Amino acid sequence: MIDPQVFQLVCFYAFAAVTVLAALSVVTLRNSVHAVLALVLTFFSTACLWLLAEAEFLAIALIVVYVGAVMVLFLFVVMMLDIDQEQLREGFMKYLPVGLIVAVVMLVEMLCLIGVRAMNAQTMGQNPATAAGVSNTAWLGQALYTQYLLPFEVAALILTVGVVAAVALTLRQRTGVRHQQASEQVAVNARDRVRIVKMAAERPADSQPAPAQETKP
Amino acid sequence: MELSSSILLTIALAPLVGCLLAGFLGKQIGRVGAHSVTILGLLISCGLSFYVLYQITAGGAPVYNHNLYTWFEIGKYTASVGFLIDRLTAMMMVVVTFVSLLVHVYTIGYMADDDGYQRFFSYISLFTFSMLMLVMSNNFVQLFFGWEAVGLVSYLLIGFWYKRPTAIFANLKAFLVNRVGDFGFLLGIGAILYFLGTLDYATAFAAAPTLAGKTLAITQNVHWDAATVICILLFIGAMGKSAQVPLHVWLPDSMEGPTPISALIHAATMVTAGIFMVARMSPLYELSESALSFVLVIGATGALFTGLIGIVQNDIKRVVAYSTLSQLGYMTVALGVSAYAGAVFHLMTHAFFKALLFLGAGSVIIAMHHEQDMRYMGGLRKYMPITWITMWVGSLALCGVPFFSGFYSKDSIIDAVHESHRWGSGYAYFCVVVGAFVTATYTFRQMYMTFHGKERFKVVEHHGHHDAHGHDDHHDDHGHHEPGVLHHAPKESPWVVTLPLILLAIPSLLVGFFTVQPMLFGNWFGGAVHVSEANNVLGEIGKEFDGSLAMALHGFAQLPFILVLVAFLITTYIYLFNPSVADKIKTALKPIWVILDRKYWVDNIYFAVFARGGVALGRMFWKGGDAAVIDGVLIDGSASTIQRIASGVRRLQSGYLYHYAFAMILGLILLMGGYLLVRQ
Amino acid sequence: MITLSHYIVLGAILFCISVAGLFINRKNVIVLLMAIELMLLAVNINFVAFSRFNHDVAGQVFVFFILTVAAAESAIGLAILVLLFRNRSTVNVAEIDSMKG
Amino acid sequence: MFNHLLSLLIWLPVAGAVPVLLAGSDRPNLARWLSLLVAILTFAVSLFLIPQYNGDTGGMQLAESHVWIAALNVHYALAVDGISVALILLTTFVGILVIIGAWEVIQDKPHQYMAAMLVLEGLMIGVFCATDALLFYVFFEAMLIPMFILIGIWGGPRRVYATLKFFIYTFMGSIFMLIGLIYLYLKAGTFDLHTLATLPLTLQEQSWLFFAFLIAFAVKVPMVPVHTWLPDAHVEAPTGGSVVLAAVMLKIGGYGFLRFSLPIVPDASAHFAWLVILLSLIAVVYIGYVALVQEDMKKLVAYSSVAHMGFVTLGIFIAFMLVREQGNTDAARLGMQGAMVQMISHGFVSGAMFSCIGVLYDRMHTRLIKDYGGVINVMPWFGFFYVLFAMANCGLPGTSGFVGEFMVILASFSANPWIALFAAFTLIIGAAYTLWLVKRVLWGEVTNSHVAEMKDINGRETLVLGAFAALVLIIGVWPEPLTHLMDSSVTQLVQLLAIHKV
Amino acid sequence: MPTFNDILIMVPEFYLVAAACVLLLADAFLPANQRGVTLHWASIFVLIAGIYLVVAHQPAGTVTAFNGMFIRDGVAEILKVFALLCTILVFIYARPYLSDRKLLVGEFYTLMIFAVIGVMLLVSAGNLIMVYLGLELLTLSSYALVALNRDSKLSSEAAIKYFVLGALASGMLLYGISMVYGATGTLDLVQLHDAIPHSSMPHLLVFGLIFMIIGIAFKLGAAPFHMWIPDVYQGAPTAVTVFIGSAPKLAAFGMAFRLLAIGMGGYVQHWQPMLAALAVLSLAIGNLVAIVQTNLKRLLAYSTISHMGYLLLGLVNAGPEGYSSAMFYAISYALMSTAAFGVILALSRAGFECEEIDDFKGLNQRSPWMAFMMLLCMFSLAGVPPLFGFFAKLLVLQAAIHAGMMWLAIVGAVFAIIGLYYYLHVVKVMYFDKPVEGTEVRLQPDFTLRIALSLNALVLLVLGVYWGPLLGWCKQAFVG
Repeated sequence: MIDPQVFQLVCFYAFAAVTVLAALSVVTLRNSVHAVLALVLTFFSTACLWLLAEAEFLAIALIVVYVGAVMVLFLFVVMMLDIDQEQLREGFMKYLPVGLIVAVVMLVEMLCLIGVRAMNAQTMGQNPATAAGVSNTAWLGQALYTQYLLPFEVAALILTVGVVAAVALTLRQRTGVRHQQASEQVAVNARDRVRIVKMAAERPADSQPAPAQETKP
Repeated sequence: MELSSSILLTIALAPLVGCLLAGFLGKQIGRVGAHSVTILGLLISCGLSFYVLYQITAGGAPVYNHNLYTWFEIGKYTASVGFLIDRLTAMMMVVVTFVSLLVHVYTIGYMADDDGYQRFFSYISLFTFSMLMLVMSNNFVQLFFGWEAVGLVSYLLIGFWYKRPTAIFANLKAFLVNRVGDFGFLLGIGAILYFLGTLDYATAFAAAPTLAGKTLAITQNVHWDAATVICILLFIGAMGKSAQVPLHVWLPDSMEGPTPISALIHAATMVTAGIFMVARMSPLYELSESALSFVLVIGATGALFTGLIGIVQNDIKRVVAYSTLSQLGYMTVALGVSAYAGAVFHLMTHAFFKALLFLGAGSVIIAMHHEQDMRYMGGLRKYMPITWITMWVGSLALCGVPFFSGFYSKDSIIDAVHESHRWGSGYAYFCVVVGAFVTATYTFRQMYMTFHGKERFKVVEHHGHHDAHGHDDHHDDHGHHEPGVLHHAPKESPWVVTLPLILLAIPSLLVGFFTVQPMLFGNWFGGAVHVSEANNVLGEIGKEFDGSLAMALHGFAQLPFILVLVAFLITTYIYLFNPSVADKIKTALKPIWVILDRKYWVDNIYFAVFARGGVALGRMFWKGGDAAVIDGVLIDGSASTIQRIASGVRRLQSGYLYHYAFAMILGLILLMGGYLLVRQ
Repeated sequence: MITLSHYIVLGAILFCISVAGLFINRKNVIVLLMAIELMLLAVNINFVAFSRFNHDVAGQVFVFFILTVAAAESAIGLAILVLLFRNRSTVNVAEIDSMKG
Repeated sequence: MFNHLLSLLIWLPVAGAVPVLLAGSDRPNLARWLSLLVAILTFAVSLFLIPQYNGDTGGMQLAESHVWIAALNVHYALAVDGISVALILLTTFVGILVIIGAWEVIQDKPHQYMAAMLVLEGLMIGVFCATDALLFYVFFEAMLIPMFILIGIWGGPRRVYATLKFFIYTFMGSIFMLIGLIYLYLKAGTFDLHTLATLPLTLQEQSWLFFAFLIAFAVKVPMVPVHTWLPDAHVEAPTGGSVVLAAVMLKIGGYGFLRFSLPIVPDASAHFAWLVILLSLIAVVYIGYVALVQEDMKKLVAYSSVAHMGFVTLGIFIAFMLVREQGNTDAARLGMQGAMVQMISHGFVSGAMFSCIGVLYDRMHTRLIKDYGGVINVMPWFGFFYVLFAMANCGLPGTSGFVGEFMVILASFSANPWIALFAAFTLIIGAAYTLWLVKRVLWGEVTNSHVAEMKDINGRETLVLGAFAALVLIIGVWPEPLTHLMDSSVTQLVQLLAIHKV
Repeated sequence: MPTFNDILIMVPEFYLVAAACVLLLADAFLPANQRGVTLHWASIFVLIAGIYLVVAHQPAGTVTAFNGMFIRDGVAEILKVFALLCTILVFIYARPYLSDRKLLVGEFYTLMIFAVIGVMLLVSAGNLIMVYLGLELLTLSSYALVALNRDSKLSSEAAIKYFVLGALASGMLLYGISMVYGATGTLDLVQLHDAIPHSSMPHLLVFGLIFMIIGIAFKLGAAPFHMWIPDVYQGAPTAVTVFIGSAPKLAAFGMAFRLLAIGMGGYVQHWQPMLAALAVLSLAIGNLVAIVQTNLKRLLAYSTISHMGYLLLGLVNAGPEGYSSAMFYAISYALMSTAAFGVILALSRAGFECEEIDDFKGLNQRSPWMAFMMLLCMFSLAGVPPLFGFFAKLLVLQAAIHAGMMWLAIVGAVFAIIGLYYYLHVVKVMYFDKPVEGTEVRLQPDFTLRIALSLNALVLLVLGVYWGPLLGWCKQAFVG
């Protein structure tokens, strides 16, 4: 029987390794589509790590929201933009050493500062959600809708801004393309649309017919 | 009877009023108006001066010493404007106004054709005012005012013909050399204020004995005697004004000015201001043997060596100018042996005969159509007898021929030097005695070359054209025409010129005879001049004095007169009978002649060192200091360094996103690294 | 046994990878955007770990918000990217340097 | 009115600038007359200072004080002593003359020129009145703006270089003073100069502050070696700008020493007096030589200004030697008075010299000495004034230029004969550069046809030069009223010198 | 649970959110010919009313809402007032510029208002989450605004640079927050402050602090986290640049204050030297590189960097005096930069961006009033009395000296001299140079713009003389 803790550790290392490798691929792969897919893999494996930490809601949310929406958006854009993939990676190797040095220096500094050794002693202990007698989702939800109500609303605002911004930046009103114009439709008046013209039942021989008034703006 | 200050003010201000009227309203009042107002002013001034002299000497008026108004008053230091009228002052006032008056009159003739007629009168009246302020002052500030003001007028008058390059060079030179003297003078005043705490004569003289033992720290270890410092500094001022070696160089050049000026300023009055000042300061000078020795040596050197230059001069005015330098040396020598009265006495007689000589020379110059070179003269005596005779009177006075006024003053000085035991008096005695010979030599040479012998000029009649044109701008074309060629025969000058000559000839002849007794030996100056008992050489001579007549008769047997006689014989032989000898001597003594002709190269050295050197130094400071170091390196240098750094830093902003990100990450790494470093 | 340090070190490694990715990548803007996502992921891992190990809900709440904001941010980022591509026909980072100095 | 006399003096010209500006470039004559009116009014108001200020008691009088910034305890505090009164009178007087002087000369945007002048005048008066250090600083700096514009718009060909140099130099100097003032404020909790004067400070603190003040005022005076902005600024400035610059603005440096260095850091000032004295003497000698070889008239006069201002700093700082080493307060007063008189006199003399050069420049449009020669032939009246001011410039007795230098040299002899020796050297070198200038410009034959065509000064120019001449002579002949006006204030300053703070 | 009182405290924010939504809808449904005018005036009105609400119902002292998420205190109030004020000015200045370029779209107004809401939330944040969200609300809106001119190459380049770097910065900020959270277990700023002394992992805290400082420095634009500033200022439409230069700087100060003074107040000894280093670097880089600029917007961008250096001088004081002086500085800078960019906007017209320094040649001859306005701005930015900018500098220098950092004040002084040069250069170009032929200036005829701009510039003079009340207000905010 494998000690569950050892199993967890093995799983952690496995997923962590996948995460790191996938993350490395994200920044090194030549093909953007591949990079996006590697990122997806990173998210997946991270989600698994979060599951190990019993943060189930966030793990699922990561996959649903991130992989399901954001990454798809990325893929969409990558494919939409017709990018010459080969040319984009030229000279990559030239900067790799610098990048490595900087990354390693930074990592060392960060780890020094974080003081990893002190954290070695800290184990997970009991799941706080379980301790509270609820599921992780409920535990999170309760906090979110009480304590963090204001941020929650603000997040909504941010999403609105995202929408407005994205629309403002990318929506093209191409002339010649027929599409709805809500404001004009609302603002329109029956009188502007139709004009009732009285006319004689018969066409007089010496006069042209009155031109029909088309008021489509 | 106390002198009234309104009289004194009138004396001083009358010429100033004349000056202002002639100067500012010159156009309106015209030529006649200009000379009328100025001469009127001078007449008033001169008349009142005689009155004051009379009051002081015979009228029993006490010494006048009052302040008119306060110039500044700061703590215990006050400076005022006021007058001190004692016998010395009164005598000077008379000399100044009298000579000035005559010069005014003379000018009417001399400047008759000049465009700057009114301006000229304005200047000389201004000069008279300034000179009166100088001599009448009762304090050092006013003295310095007058001192510099006469310098200003001298500057203006030397450069009167401002179109002449030589004139405007000479006036600049004169002013600057005078300023060197004033530099010392001002420091001297500073020293007086420091040691005596006052700028007032009377207070300062009263406090003078306290100077004894006081010293001035020049460096940590060197301390100079206070009185010596004061006196030498003051005397440096006198050296400038009275053209003592080595500050004598401006005086010969000042002959660029119109001749009346040479007579008034550069012979009779202004240049003697230094002598007057030292005499005035006699209570201070008496305190310092060293200073007086200094004065003595300087004066003696000037008396001999400047006179020597006079021998080789060909310009009639320059001869007189060098003679002035020499005579100023005599006066200074007199000061140096504490014979202040002798100096002032010589000052007075010299004022008369030297003014006479200058005006006479001017008269000759008029006759020669502004030709000043004696080599183109000769035989003028028959054309201009009055000038000839009066000039001879002046010349004999200058040479110190007995009975003439110059004899009494000059011989007394030589005697005084002989009597003195001051350090340097031996050298001085040698100088003044040889100087007598030299004086006679150049004087007779000048007289012979001018009035006697063959006519060395040609008269080429130029009718019509000349009258219409030549006279109008005669001083302009001076030097342009062929030397020695005259358009008219020389003729005697008009009365306005000759009258002053005659009026000056009289005192030149007589004044010494009548005044030598009181002025030199009779303690005529009273308290105005202070001589300590030990130094009283004149008193020693006075013991043997038994009347002017006896003195003159005795003079014939003295060494100076013998030297004069020798000089007379030599020059008579050379210039009257055998002119070629002059050239032979010249060739034989070529090196000496060159030295004298070049005036010992003093001018050249000064010009090279101070003028060119100053300009070179200035250029070095400017280009090297201001432009190169301060502006170039410090200002523009730092500006361009900043600019260069900025251009460099600017390149960091490469436009590339990854560089921007890199910068942020670098910042992060540095902040972390910095913290890690500090923590450990 | 999984300790806090495991997660934190993983977060740090991811952070460094994303940082390195930001500037060794000189051609493709899209990769930059992805590197940023990686960085946020690193942050999220930290938060989740701290939340779990400190028994505090705030960290996970924060992750929730970060996910939300990141979504909006990606939308805007991609929109800008599209604009950029439209205007310049390239997403090459090395060519986006019309403003410098 | 008398309660707010100083405020009125400051703000009258500043406010007067507004209608002048509004007159616009379309109505230049209106702008000219308006500005003249304002300037004359200001002068008239400033004349009230003479009866209002009690010269016998001294001290700061006519004080006004209102809280300005309560949070920093900054006050709008004004007051004057005798020195300020003299300088204010100088300012208002020169103010009129520059406006008259610019009458026809400034054709381009005269309304802006006049307005800038008036604002400048008001601010300069403010500097002389302020008794709050921050208020002083504000006026001190704000002054730069109109001057910057004056030189920059109406200046010569290198005006931009010159005006930038002027501004940056001065700013550089004053910013360190600002730091010093902040430091003082933090110690004392106020910017009030009187309080600062009584603030105890260690010698080390004083030394730092001394150098902060020194750099600010040394630039303004200007002292060697931070003087090089002045020749450039003068050469390029329009005549009026040069006149104001030389006549008033430089004085603010000297004034600053009196108001800041002396009372606030007396011990450091005494400690470093040798340095200032040395720099002053270098200014006299070194700058004298530099002036000698200038080819541009304005530059020459500018350098001579530096040399003359050397006497101001010399006079102020020998007072320390005299008081502290010899206890000779009378000589110290003499030196300080000399410095003050020199400030006033230099205001007139240099203003007049620049006006003269302006007269020539307006006719020939060149300031190079070699382009002139024989000017006296065609402009005799101008020549009269020129020689007069030249003589004043080289310190001829009877002109104002003499009085200050005389006093300072006398006082410095009491301090140390060597100082006097170098100071008195100005007599020679000053005369040399001034009269050589006169020789080359005025005397001689007419050198070229341009000179031959020059017209003598007109009525307006005569008025300006005549006014300068009158004051130059009056002060030269009778300086006592001026010294009396400042005497009690100078005495009090000298008493301050004797007080040791450490 | 939140109560009505919580909502009452947040009335201005809620009101603005509601108004923004209304405007958003109005934009969609108003007829095209009325849209521009209506939105313009409506937005201005909304903001004016916002100011009223901020000022009117200011409770005494500090109150919090939503479990400490939101703090309403004097600091927040002042910053909000001036942020709103600046935004109003931006609206007025921007309109002719945008309508000339067919950019006057409803999104501009809504995004701006959202950004201002972000500012307001940020400066009122009582929790690290709120800091993050407020910041993101502001920056996301800003990204979009920078890219508003969709057809401009520069605009999109600026936007992508801004976006990438901004995201990087907020990533770092988050990383720091996560560390601080890990070390203390709380996100609430006040609790954080209390927890710091008891933290078992002080290094982790400092580590987090460093990352948070980077976030702040980026937002301020302090070197070396300034790289985005020049490009964004230049590339963004000037109407947006003027916004970015004003209200977000106030927000950045607010954020710095909340994070450093309130949250990390116990670690002053750690963040003080870091800020000092950033200040020196900002002063140096900002002032030096500005000298060599030819584009006025870029020049002002570098000048921003240097000004942020001065602002940091105030912050290093780390006391009420320092905070108030830094806030004063932020306000003064916001007003000055609004006015300076306002002049650029007023002089730009269709097809002509008046943004090169050479475009200002001889401005005094063509439009003396505008030149005078710009002159006031430049001298104020340079810190010449009696203009507003001088007193701001005075206060921060004083704060630095009071903190015992005389050396820092001297560095500030030295760079003020260098900075002076390029401000004077602008004045020189306007006043001393001859106008280039054929480039006559046509001023935007918009009346409100002229009035507002004149007031804005003159206020620099007025506040330069009468700045006591404002300083008093700022000081009041930090008392207690």
